[in-house]
Amino acid sequence: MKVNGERAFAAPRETVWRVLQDPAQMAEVMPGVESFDVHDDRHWRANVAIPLGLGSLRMSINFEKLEEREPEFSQLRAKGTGVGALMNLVTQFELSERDGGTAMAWEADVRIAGPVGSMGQRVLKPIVNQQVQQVLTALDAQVAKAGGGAEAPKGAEEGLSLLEEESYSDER
Amino acid sequence: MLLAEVEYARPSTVEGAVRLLSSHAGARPLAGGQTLTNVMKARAAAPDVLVDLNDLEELRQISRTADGGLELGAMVTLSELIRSPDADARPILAEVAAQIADVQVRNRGTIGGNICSNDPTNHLPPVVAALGATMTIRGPDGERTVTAEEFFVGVYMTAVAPGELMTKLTVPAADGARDGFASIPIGRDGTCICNAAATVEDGQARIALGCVAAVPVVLSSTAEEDAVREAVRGADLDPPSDVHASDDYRRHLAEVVALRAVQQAAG
Amino acid sequence: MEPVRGQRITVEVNGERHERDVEARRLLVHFLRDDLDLTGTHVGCDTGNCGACTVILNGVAIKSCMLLAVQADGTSVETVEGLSPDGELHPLQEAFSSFHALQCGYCTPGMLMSAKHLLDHNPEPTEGEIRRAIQGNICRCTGYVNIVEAIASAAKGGRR
Amino acid sequence: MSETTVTPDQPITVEREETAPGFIGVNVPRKEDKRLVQGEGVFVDDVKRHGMAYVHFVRSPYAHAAISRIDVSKAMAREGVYGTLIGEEVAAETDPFFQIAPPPAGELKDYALAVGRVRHVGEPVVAVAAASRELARDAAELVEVDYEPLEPVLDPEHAADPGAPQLHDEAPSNTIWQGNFDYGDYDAALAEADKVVRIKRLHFHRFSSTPLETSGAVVEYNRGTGQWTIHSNNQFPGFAIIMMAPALKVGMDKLRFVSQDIGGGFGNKICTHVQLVAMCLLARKLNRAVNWTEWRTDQHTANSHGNERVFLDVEVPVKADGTMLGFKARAIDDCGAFTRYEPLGCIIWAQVTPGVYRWRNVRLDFTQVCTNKSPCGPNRGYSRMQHLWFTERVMDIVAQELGADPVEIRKRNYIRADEMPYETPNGCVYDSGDYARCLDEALELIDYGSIDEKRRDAESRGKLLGVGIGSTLDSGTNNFGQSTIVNPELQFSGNNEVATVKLDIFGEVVVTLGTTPQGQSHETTAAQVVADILKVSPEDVNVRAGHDSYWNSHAGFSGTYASQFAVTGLGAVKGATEMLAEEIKKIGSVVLGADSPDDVELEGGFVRRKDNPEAALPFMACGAIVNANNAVLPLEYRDITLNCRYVYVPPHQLPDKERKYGNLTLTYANQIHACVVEVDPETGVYEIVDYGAVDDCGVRINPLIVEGQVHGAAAQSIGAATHETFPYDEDGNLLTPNFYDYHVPHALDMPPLKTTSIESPSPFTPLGAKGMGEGGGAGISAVGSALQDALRGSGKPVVTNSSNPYHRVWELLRNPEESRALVEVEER
Repeated sequence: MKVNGERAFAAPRETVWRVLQDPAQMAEVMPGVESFDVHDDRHWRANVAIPLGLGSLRMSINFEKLEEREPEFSQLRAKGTGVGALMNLVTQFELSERDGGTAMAWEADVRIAGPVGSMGQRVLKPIVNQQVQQVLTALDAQVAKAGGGAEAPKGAEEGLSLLEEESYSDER
Repeated sequence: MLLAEVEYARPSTVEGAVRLLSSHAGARPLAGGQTLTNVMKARAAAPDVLVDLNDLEELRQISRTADGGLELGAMVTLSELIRSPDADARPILAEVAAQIADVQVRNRGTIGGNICSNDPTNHLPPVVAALGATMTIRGPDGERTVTAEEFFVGVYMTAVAPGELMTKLTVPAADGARDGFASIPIGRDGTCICNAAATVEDGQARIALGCVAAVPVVLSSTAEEDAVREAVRGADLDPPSDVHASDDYRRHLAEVVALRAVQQAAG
Repeated sequence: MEPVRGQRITVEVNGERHERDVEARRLLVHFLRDDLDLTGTHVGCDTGNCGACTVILNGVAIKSCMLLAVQADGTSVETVEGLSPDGELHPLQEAFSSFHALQCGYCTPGMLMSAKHLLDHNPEPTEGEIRRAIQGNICRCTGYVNIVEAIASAAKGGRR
Repeated sequence: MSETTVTPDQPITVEREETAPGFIGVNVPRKEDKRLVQGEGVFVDDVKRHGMAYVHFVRSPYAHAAISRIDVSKAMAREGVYGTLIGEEVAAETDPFFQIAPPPAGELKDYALAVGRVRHVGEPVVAVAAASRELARDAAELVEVDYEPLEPVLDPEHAADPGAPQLHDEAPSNTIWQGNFDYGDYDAALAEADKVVRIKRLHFHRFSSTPLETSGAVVEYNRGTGQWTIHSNNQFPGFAIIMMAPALKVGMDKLRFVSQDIGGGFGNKICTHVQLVAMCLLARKLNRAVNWTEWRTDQHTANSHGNERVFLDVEVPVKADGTMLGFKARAIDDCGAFTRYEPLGCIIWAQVTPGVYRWRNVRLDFTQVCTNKSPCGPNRGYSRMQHLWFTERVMDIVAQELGADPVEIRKRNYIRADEMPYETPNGCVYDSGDYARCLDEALELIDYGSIDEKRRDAESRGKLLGVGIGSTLDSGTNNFGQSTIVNPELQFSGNNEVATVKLDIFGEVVVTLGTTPQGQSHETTAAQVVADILKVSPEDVNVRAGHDSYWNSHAGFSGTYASQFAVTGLGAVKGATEMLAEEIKKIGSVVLGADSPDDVELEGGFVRRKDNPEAALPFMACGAIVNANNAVLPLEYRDITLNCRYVYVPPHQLPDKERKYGNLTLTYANQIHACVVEVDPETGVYEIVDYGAVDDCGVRINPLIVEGQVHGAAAQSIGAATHETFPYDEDGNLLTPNFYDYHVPHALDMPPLKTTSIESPSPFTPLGAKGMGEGGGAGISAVGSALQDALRGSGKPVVTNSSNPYHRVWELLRNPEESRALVEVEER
């Protein structure tokens, strides 16, 4: 499932870049982080309990920085394994300076498998959207903390959209 | 099919239930269990403690409010609601409850469970949203009452925070308002592909769409066909695609069921 | 009171009192099948859809795969084994056989319990009411035609 | 109330006269029912053994991945865990399963557990055995498996593309089998045609009959004798033993297959030999009985699915009068990740090459590919269903494009009753049948006469009404020689089934069968056949329940599959019973002092002299004499055992491998279905408002049981046509892994099913009966046909898919041109 969006921050690009590149600060942004340890500047690991209402989904997630071009582009892979689910996520963002602040064009390709998948897409897609929203909102706060207030979180809803639909083998 | 290890308690008072829920991280209320048990079978969720609400007689009451509205305890089963003479205060509730799943599930499944699980395909969330009903939540710091807009937070997520539980549903008196519900289920009375509830009063419609987002989408419009269609189109829905419907199809169905719900209400 | 991982429960099944220690996570259907060896109650799915595990709990038809055994503590349960205690077939069982309402027989116990629950509350159901009453019971063999006829016949005391 | 024309007005009672029983054709109540309605059947998961271990499979979450590491230590450390089994052990202790395909694909390695690589979501990777079901699953979650994901192959139409990922090194281009079938003279037919109708693509979807009882087993190993007892619900032990014994490197007699009651099979329980081998290895390794319960989600994700098949570049030469001369097409069949019963499907379809039509010129290029999806296997209507659906789609599309009446054009092209037995262009022989008459009966059932009235009435309610017709040829009693057409090296041909009938010391008649019924009432129908020959009542005939390969009634092809019991099973019962009757007469003639066995007859449990009915000997006495008092017998009669075994072998011959020509099966039961749908044009939501099914399976041993099969098969095809489908997402995850999203018809979904039947006895079978039960495919065609008819006023969309859920119907309504673009008519 691919998700993408645009987001505006009332903060200089360097500030946003620092937040996005600092594992410790990203830990603040991710939902349900219980522990977090950095192996090196390209690899880190988080144990999370993603709150799903009916009970939280425990996962241990390995992050790997795939590519970065300071201060505008970065790509990251996250592989999560847990009892209920497996997650593979590749996400990237592009920062550009826009009217005094920073614009972030981002996209993510999320793939979820395992028992949680057997509950059906009708719940998976909304859940992914939901988590993305929370990350973005938290990111606003984090950027604000790092200096420069964040814009109203409505920026999130604006850009959020599904890039492509599932292609069913019998749908063609 | 096999649950992970879990602890279990069946308190006999709401206070006891709240105490258990708030004193154990990872505790979940167990109502009818018609959703939670299945999610636990898949081990897609594994609560540490189940607090069984089935002994809480206080939550099984059905009563009329002074102004002719309806108060339904969260643990009232769908079958009890369907049979209750008091339910004719807002007949749509029983009418919709009778369309949920099957006899066995309705015998066990509860109003609170259906509302709190908030699976996007559930029947009751859009109904309570359209009727302007309120949910009462009890927690360690006492009781609060919230509207549907505040109550539904996301898929399987509501304003009921860890340590809290929903105790009752309060439905305002009709006062000349009339209600409708329409759905496109898979087969006859199967899971909803798309559904909508509507309340119409003096030509003004309040519509709540189900299955098209993480929470019911509430719209207002006049009861005329064009207005309703316009309102749904104006909502910029971004519904999920699944094996039963593409996002386009759901977007189209949302318009259809919204209109049908309004037309039923407008009678 | 503190939460427990398991407890001793007492359940009356088909008139007989059973006491067992069970884990909190054990489903009623596994309690009946594995702990009490009442294997007439079947499992056909893992999502509460198929109804093969239908039993009557305190007079109400439920799916025993969506109830923990500990929740059944102190209740009275009727299973298919209880329909013909003295070996004398229940009118529904007779009708199912007469009308060829079963083929593989795997859904039959759950189907019978749903039908019994219906007739206990509505002795003269219409075809529509019968179909609604067994909507939660999946049969892959019969297309339901003869099942509906059998239940209607049993309601009329074995006549068509 | 659903109407049925066969069910009598009174509850069934055995109608019989004292003198002439005549139980064949009577609705005798089922012997199986008493135990089943009381919950006293014994299904596999009801079997328990002391100290039994419960097994849970760790399954692949990936469609395609390399396994880089497996660590079971944490699981082993869990209290209550007895042991585990991983792919490396399986590869060391067993040989890969025998492959039906010829090389190169025939070289592919299929083991009981994934070895080094997983090829579909849900593929078993590790088996964990523990003291309880819950513990086994807990421990399974502690098993660590590292995967390196590989790109999956999901689209059969591009599986063979250059550069596509490869599932099996041994199967280049992911191609399992390819063959050209060329019958008659297609080029001449094309030249002779007045019109040519072309259809770019027709798609038959994946689904399965999803028996309510999932698969399972309880396996015991006897160290002393080195033999396994396998309590399972496998429905084709003959095949399973042939697959398992070589894999386990033991003789066939080391594998004892036992089953009593089976909760539906529909073909889906033929290919469980894979998991059964894992159970055998665990039982031996742990030296204790092991239980495997497959849960619903496992069943959907990793049990056998029905084959998905695409028909491309279809070409149909038609004469001006609507006569179709044949067809040309390219078929691509998707068998999933492994070939467990495949590529037999690549030839099985050819049993019904022209369908019910007089099509003499056929050219089909058939390719089977593998993909990273659940392996396919037989599913009610196996391989013929896909092809018959294709023939009916062709018929309706041609009818619509030429503006012909769908009833008239069918009758013009149907094979006629007076042409029976009819030899098809590929050498198959349709034994009997009257398709036109069946169609008339079917149309009668749905009151076709007043259909225009109904159409107008529907319109007045804003609905679009459509009528559809479908057909099935339920070919039965396979000639396994057809396997040599897919692989000339194979040494299989013919078919067989066995039964024993004996008269015991106290006079009981005891019957054992080689079959593994899953609801087909074999105990009852076998008793009817025996009763008629021995002149007793079916209640007096004790038919052993279930199957035991250690009984003397197990033959190479024993099992219950492919519509054949009424021919092979009952043929064996008839043969054995006639042998027994002769022996009883011999004893009787001696004891009663008659000159020869011809002077005595059987009657009401006695053998008596024809010339003096007073002189009679009860069966009990016969049993006692032979079993316990045989010195009284003259020496020449001492070879009488009153324990008769008969193997029925159908009159099959070897097919011509090169020409792919010959009689591939013995009988052809047929069904014609007609249905009426009402479509809501605003949503595409539709309802089947009327449904008629006509069955002709020759002589019906027990009409009520036959009718039950017709009901069930129709219900399954209605489910398949509407909501039942196994679609995958772009990562290879099954989107309908359980009954949440895989919606099977429930009681409110089913239309009233009206059924009737005609009887065209088979000239080729012992009882004039034909195998039946797989006739449901007709419904998939009928529903699609009705939808196309209903939508014709909305831009004439063409139904090109066998799966038509609401959203697809809505797409057809919204964009008819998209489907119309797939069809063109060339005027000559």
